[in-house]
Amino acid sequence: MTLDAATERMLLEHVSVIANERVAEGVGLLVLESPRVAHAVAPGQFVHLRIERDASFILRRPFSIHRAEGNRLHILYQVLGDGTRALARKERGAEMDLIGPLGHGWEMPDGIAHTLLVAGGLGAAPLGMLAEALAERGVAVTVAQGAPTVERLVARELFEATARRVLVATDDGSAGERGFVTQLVDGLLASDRPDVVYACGPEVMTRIVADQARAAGVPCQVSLERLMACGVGACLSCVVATTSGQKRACVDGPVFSAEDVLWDISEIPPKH
Amino acid sequence: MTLDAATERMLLEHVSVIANERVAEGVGLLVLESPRVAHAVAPGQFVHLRIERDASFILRRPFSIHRAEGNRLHILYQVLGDGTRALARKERGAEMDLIGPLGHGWEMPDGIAHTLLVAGGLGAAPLGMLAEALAERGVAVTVAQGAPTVERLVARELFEATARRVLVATDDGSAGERGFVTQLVDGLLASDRPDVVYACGPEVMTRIVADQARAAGVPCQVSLERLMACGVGACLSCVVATTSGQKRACVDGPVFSAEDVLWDISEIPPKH
Amino acid sequence: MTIEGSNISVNMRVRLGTLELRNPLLTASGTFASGQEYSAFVDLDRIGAVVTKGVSLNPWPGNASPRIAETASGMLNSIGLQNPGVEAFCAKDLPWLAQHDVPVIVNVSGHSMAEYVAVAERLESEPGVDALEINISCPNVDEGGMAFGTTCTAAADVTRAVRAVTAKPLIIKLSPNVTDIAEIARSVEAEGADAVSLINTLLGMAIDTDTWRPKLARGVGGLSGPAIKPVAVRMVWQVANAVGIPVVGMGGIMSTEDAVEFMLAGATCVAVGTANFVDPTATVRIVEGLEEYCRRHSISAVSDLVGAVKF
Amino acid sequence: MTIEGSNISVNMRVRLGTLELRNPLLTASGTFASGQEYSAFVDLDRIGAVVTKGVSLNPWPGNASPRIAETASGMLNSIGLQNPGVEAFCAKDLPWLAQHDVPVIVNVSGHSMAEYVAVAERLESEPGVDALEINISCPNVDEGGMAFGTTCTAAADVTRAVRAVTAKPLIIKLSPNVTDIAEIARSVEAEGADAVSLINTLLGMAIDTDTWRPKLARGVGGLSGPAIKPVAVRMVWQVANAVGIPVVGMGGIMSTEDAVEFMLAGATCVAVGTANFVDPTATVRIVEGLEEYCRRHSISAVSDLVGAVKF
Ligand SMILES: Cc1cc2nc3c(=O)[nH]c(=O)nc-3n(C[C@H](O)[C@H](O)[C@H](O)COP(=O)(O)OP(=O)(O)OC[C@H]3O[C@@H](n4cnc5c(N)ncnc54)[C@H](O)[C@@H]3O)c2cc1C
Ligand SMILES: Cc1cc2nc3c(=O)[nH]c(=O)nc-3n(C[C@H](O)[C@H](O)[C@H](O)COP(=O)(O)OP(=O)(O)OC[C@H]3O[C@@H](n4cnc5c(N)ncnc54)[C@H](O)[C@@H]3O)c2cc1C
Ligand SMILES: Cc1cc2nc3c(=O)[nH]c(=O)nc-3n(C[C@H](O)[C@H](O)[C@H](O)COP(=O)(O)O)c2cc1C
Ligand SMILES: Cc1cc2nc3c(=O)[nH]c(=O)nc-3n(C[C@H](O)[C@H](O)[C@H](O)COP(=O)(O)O)c2cc1C
Ligand code: FES
Ligand code: FES
Repeated sequence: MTLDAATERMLLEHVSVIANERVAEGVGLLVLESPRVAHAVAPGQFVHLRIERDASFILRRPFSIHRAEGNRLHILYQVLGDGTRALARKERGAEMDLIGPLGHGWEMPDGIAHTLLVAGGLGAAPLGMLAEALAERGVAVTVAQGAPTVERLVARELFEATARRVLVATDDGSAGERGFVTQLVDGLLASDRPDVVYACGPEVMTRIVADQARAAGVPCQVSLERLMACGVGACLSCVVATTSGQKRACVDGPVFSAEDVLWDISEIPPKH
Repeated sequence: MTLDAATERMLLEHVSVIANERVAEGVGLLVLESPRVAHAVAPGQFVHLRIERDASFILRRPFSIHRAEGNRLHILYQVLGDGTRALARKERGAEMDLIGPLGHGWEMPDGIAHTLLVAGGLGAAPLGMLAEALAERGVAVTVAQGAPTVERLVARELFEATARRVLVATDDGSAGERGFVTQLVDGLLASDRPDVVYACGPEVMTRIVADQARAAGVPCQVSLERLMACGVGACLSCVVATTSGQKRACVDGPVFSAEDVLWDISEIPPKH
Repeated sequence: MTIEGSNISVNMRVRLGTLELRNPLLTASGTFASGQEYSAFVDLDRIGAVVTKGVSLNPWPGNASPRIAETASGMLNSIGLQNPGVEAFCAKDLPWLAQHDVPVIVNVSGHSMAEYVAVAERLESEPGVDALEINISCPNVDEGGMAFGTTCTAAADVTRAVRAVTAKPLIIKLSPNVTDIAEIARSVEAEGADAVSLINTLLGMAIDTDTWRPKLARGVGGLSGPAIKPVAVRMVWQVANAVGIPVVGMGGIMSTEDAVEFMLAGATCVAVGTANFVDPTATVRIVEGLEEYCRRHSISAVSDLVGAVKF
Repeated sequence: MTIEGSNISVNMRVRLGTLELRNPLLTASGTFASGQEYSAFVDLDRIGAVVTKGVSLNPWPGNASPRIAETASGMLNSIGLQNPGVEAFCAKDLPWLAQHDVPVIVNVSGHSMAEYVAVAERLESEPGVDALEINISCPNVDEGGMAFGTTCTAAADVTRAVRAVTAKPLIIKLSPNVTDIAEIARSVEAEGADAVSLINTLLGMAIDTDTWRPKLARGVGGLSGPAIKPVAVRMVWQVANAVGIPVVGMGGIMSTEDAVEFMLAGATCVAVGTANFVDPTATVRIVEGLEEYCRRHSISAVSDLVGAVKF
């Protein structure tokens, strides 16, 4: 195989920036021309992006696909450290490469009618494509979304357009209810009786939602974040403890069935 | 002193790129808005430029001032490695910071009437400002300039405009005489009888010119390159062996009186 | 082999003791698993040999997470030799590797002398195993691991014990966290090692200044990547000048020039580790780059580079 | 001291044995000369102490050029302790420093035990010298230098000999090129060192793949800069947990967070070296940053950070 063949296999793709703008406080929306991944990606999958070449930070950065339309990928990213700061500086035409689509995404079992999507902060990112896919299949989507303040609420249009209901909670009450998104979940589990709960956000939140779903007897899928070096299953830096042993978030996840996860808060990536 | 005071002292200056374009094969001309240095710099001095911030290469890069007009500095740079490659990518508006003006430049003794400037390749860079300064004082300037090919000949307009004569030698004969610039020097020493010879270029060349000048009994000044970490005299990475002991190229040089230099070819920076 | 677009042919073959390889490019243990994941990006038949993730006698869970932290031009890891044990390895990984045209070097880890020996014994009967690399330098396990690599006596003992049970080419992987790596290399050479590989990771630590906690759950971990290359090149040079057996050099190799630098310092083979994470095609890119480098410098055999540094 | 624009006042003072400093920020020896060059960029009276370039008994020419090479997130140097000798130092540097309000720590280098002692004796009578830092870890000289820092016995011998001739605070600068730095720290503590400083540079090498020559004329040199920070933080943490005397931490400190990281690991003071070359205002920038960090985290005394890493 020639080296180009790696890219022919749709795993390594050279992409260019179509747009990159601020969409919320500390959050950017990156639109990439990435035909191969855009056509192959499933909801909940991610890409491993090489942001800079001769920078002092060497590792790729994993980002969920928020939306895929035509040849384009939409990535919602929060500016945290070196990598995302460099990403925020990228202008139209800038070139990068990525590996993807990677990982095991959201399961959409046949015959489900109602779903509840719970998003905490940037947890909304991987739920965007899911909401669209469910709506397309005529599955009813309810979204419970949390953020620190209204300025940091993301993907509102997408959820408004695809969900039957969108409930919001903010820490400061600047939008929706004051408090945590988890406050909304019990009520929605009771009123909407969803067939599946999908959750993504800070691991403390995801874990609570998983408990709430279990209590209500509703199956729950969670998307988990781990520090990732390779992104392809080779380095074992991203392990998640599950009932069936240690799994790799990059290939066996990032989406897991909540019942299988042996939660360990210490595994949450560093705060910023 | 507040930190800004360091910049008030005209030593550390935040500069922005006014223009940056290719002027010869593998050579760029960088124009910087750098009022403090532009007004303080003397011919033969240099600046220590911080090209990138979170790059994997951490050191500043030393560059001679080719010209200073108004608030602007002109830097002629050859693209060699990480630093100059990154420099070549800088666009108008890009911001960097530099330390300068640094070093001991060319001496222009009173009463000199004729001078010979010998430039090898990018050695033309520090001779640009000198040629202008000499011409301004009514001192006759003859330039002997060498380059591998005509495509790599730099600063021609400047020399044509300021020098009484410009003789050229190229390795392939694509401009002027075929061969090394040093072939032109003996003839010019005899015909022009210059009062001073100024030389800058690859150390092998500078050394030969120094010998030729000595043989002709003409005082010669040379500008030498050394690897430089601090650029301000503190680290001793740039030493030049002289008859009066080890000197620091960044503060005692880069211009030295040729008679004082104890030549050691091994000290030439890595080739590319 | 002849290279397209050039009439010069470069002999890329090298020897590690009795093991002859089609080219000097190996994978660094633990960064390439057993090759399956990266076979999606590169053809294994272009690589000199696959060096597997460390294999221990029994399944091993490894350390708590977070297990990695990025550092300036490098990364820390404290994976801690997580692996399913030698039986599972023989049952799953070896058969998969057997389907591919690539020599297999199994990296052996142990928490005790007896474990190194037991794993080596178990692998002896496996035809799919072309050589053993004994990791006496893992900074990420509490007992064993690095302890065996930091004194001449312990290093010699492990080598002698494993040598006694294997006829396969034996490579000892040395720890850089020592005062005199050349002396340790000599002591394993004296016990019959066919080659030494270096460097394993430098023991390091990073602390989060927001949480005040170590960035790795385990506290300390192993530093790899471009940051450590100057230390690795220096140690390869010291060791190559101290022993007669071949040296496998690694530590921060990202580019063809990096690989050449290690060979000039005295490495017969080079291994690519962290670079796989950055560029999953790094291994084959560097193999192609080495051929091209030799052609450009009219070098007919890549082995002519070994130890050719000029003073 | 009270900080403008804030009602919280942060106590920045720290103690190195009997030496009390207004803040924990020192300059790393050899990167700041005696302060004169950098006084154009920063006011020395904002710095905790100036640690001078290494001073030997007689003038020393240092090594051939090239003396530095850039590496990934770091640099190699083989300056080789070039200095005009202790007499010239006392005649020129000390008087200049005396005009400034900053404690002076003189870095002492030796090519033999006798030389360390002779330099220390000569400095004992100088009121302008507030403390001595004995460099037993220079990788850039043939005899002496690092040799004294790589065994407990040699390190202890130098410490005992110098301790016998000086009443000034005595700091021993340790080499990172060892198997167990904590053990060496304990051995110099036992001989009466008032503090230890670490890390000196890691021994490294780089080879030019065009010329096939080492990038440093001397072949090997010392690696410094961000690349080595994880190794330095780990060693500071190990040493701080092994000894009772204060630790001066250094190795790749470029930012305020880097300095905090070293203090959390156990450093009472931090030294800024290579960063001066990158940003000549780094020292004062980090002093200001430390005050600001403490205010942000409502820490009233910077010394509260020392060893505060949580497990
Ligand atoms: C499968 C997956 C999908 C993700 N999707 C998104 C997304 O759609 N939008 C988004 O904003 N973020 C997403 N993240 C988190 C994102 O990868 C990190 O925020 C990002 O890597 C931070 O890089 P940095 O250089 O700015 O931060 P730094 O803290 O400087 O990064 C240092 C190191 O830590 C890693 N790291 C830091 N935070 C995280 C984290 N939370 N998760 C994983 N690695 C981390 C970085 O990759 C890098 O290796 C995702 C993470 C994973 C694992
Ligand atoms: C006083 C002085 C004035 C100079 N003026 C000019 C000029 O006007 N135009 C120009 O093109 N070049 C000039 N140079 C050379 C210029 O500094 C180098 O070409 C440049 O630093 C190369 O950086 P790089 O990252 O592209 O190369 P790399 O090889 O990647 O640099 C690696 C390291 O080596 C150093 N280095 C490499 N080559 C040289 C060299 N020839 N001299 C000094 N350091 C070197 C770099 O600074 C860096 O620290 C000058 C050098 C000095 C000392
Ligand atoms: C994630 C990771 C896991 C590793 N696991 C092993 C291992 O199991 N056995 C081993 O001998 N070395 C292991 N190493 C060390 C590498 O094989 C190599 O020696 C080191 O990383 C230096 O090379 P590099 O800088 O190219 O990565 C590991 C390194 C990394 C980064
Ligand atoms: C150019 C240079 C010269 C140095 N000279 C000395 C010296 O004379 N004595 C000494 O003890 N350490 C010397 N060092 C080591 C530094 O003091 C410091 O220990 C090391 O560089 C790590 O810190 P850094 O990464 O912040 O530079 C020198 C370092 C450099 C880069
Ligand atoms: S990131 Fe390497 S195994 Fe998941
Ligand atoms: S570059 Fe530091 S002394 Fe000249």
